[in-house]
Amino acid sequence: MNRNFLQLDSLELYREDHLIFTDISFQIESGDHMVIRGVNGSGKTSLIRTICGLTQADKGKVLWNGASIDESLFNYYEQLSYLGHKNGLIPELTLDENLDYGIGQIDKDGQDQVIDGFRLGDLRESLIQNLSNGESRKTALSRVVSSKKPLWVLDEPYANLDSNSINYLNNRIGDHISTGGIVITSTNRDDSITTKTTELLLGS
Amino acid sequence: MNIYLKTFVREIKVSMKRWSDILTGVIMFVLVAIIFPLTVGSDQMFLIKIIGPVMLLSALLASLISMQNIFKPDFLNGSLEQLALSHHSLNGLILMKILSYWATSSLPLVVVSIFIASTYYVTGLSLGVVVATVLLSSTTLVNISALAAALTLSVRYPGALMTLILFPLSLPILIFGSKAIEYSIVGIDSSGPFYFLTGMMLLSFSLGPIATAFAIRISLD
Amino acid sequence: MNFKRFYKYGSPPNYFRLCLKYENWFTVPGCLLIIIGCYGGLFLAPPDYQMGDAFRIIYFHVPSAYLSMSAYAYMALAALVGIVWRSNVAFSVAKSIAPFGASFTFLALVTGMLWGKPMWGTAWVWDARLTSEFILLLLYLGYILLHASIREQKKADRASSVLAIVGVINLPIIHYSVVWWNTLHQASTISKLSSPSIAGEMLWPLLVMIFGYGLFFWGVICRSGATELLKREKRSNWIKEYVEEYQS
Amino acid sequence: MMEVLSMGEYGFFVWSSFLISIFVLLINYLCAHREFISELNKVKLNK
Repeated sequence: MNRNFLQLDSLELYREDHLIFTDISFQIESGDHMVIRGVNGSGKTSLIRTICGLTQADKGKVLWNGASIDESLFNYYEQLSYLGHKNGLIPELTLDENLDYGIGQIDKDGQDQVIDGFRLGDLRESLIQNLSNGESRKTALSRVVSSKKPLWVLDEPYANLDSNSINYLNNRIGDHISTGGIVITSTNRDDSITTKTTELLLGS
Repeated sequence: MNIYLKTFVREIKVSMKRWSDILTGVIMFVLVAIIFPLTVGSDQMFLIKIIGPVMLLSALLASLISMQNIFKPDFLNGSLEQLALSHHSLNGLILMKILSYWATSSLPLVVVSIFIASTYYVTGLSLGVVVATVLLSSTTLVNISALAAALTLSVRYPGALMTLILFPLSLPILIFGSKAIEYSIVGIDSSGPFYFLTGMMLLSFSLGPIATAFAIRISLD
Repeated sequence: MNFKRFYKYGSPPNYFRLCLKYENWFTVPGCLLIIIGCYGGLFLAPPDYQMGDAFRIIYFHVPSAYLSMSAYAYMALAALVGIVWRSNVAFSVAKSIAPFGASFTFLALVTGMLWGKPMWGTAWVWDARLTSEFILLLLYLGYILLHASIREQKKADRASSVLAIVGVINLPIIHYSVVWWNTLHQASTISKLSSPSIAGEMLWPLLVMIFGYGLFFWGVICRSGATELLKREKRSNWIKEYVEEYQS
Repeated sequence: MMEVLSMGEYGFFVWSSFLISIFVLLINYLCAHREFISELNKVKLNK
């Protein structure tokens, strides 16, 4: 993989009159895992959505490999894999059908491996609406994990996961950053993350 | 498979799973259409005179009742934001969504309109004109309702607002659509209104998806 | 195009100050022209040989109808600028035009009906202009309601701007389809409010009224645009400075 | 004077359209100014 870097340049966001965050600047590059910490309501999700270009900051820029993402949006999205609070799965379709429709490159063998790793192998034909919260979360995670994109942005990936899956996810994140990927996660728990990380504390 | 084609096929598949939504639109269409003979009487001359407006009005109300289903479910389960984050053109993906929504919500109406028109004593060539009018005007209606639905995605109770947005924008379609049917029934050449309907279809398909995709990005903000 | 100039005057503090400074340059002449126009229209202009004194209503109907249409165009233009340059100033202008334009549309409708009552015998005739004026009112209401029902200011600005732009593309289509529909239904309609060969002494009060309404419109937009800008830029320093100046 | 006011039996229509036009213009002007003051007060309070 090429070396990539993501820069946040003094981001500031207001929701109506509430300041959500201000003056957030950092740079991460291939091999980094950035964790955004903060209590509920500290603006983790807003920051993550701003990084993805879904929310527009009032001030500041997000730069991918030196170029502002607003100017090269599709270029940036080719490199970005995102999982938000919502899983982005269609409940009326089966797990396999949902994963088939990855918008972007999918590594088929890798995907099978991930599905087995998350122990979803038996559920491949079941509808998402029949799965438990944890199982759908794992399905959504496996879509991100099996994508061949260098930048993963995960909002609260550990919510609803059992300890096995947390371990597995951590392993995959470890693999990803060791092969030159970049991972950004947000969490309000301290115990889950095991890999080497940079941290950003919001709401202090 | 091409991603746009894939989107189209998937959307069709999902709509088939949500068949009750399709049925709601069709039922609305039929109900509005049968209200007229039941309330104003089944005089043949009168019914054949109002078939044009009735068809267009039923199509409008049917699209009103089902238009929330274009984007709302995907907005709620998060797949809309995944769509917006794809590196493919969102305009193209939205166009596919609109097309598939048209195929599942309006094509049944076209089929049903044959039966409705026959119960209004429309026969022969005029029957074909009725079907063609519903077909053509529903393409524009779908684009307008997709835009209205996208603009009001983040509004909690968008019903009345959607109506207010949809009605003025779809007025030309209502006027020319009912004229096309009326002309053919009276026996005048109705190609004029048809040119207009076709023009509106082309305009709405060229601008609609762009505006809708833009509105979706705004609503996701 | 000199964009630097645009940015300089388009920046919120500059716009705000300019607006409040020159507001009266619009409203005062506007009011004067309206007063002159009213006097000329109501007392000086000779009665129409066909319609008698009832034709004097056009001095109120035509300017408001004219303004309601052009205000929608200005609103859509401001909305477009707002979307392209993400300018709060443009969004404020668009937002402040909406209620004003809607009230003028309402005025045009009411005066049209007041004209119609003695002329046609009924207050409402499905005349092309009145009908498209009514549709215009719906378009304004759609904009206002969409803006009001989205909670976040920024989102509401952008979403309703999209609606305004789509509306302005559709407005001529709507207008001509209504005209076309109308000519089919009523072959000989007596809808012509202003006859083509209007005499000079009848015409000048009308032109004065149109100009007066226009100036007054921009004067009010200056003030209410500044109000909207105040809502959007509450946090910025220049507003705080202005408030301090204003107090002292 | 009465002749002018009655406008040849159309007085009601002419004068009411005059009055309503002036009324709406005034309302717009006054509302714009009142809202400006109230927004300004809000900013003052927030400070």
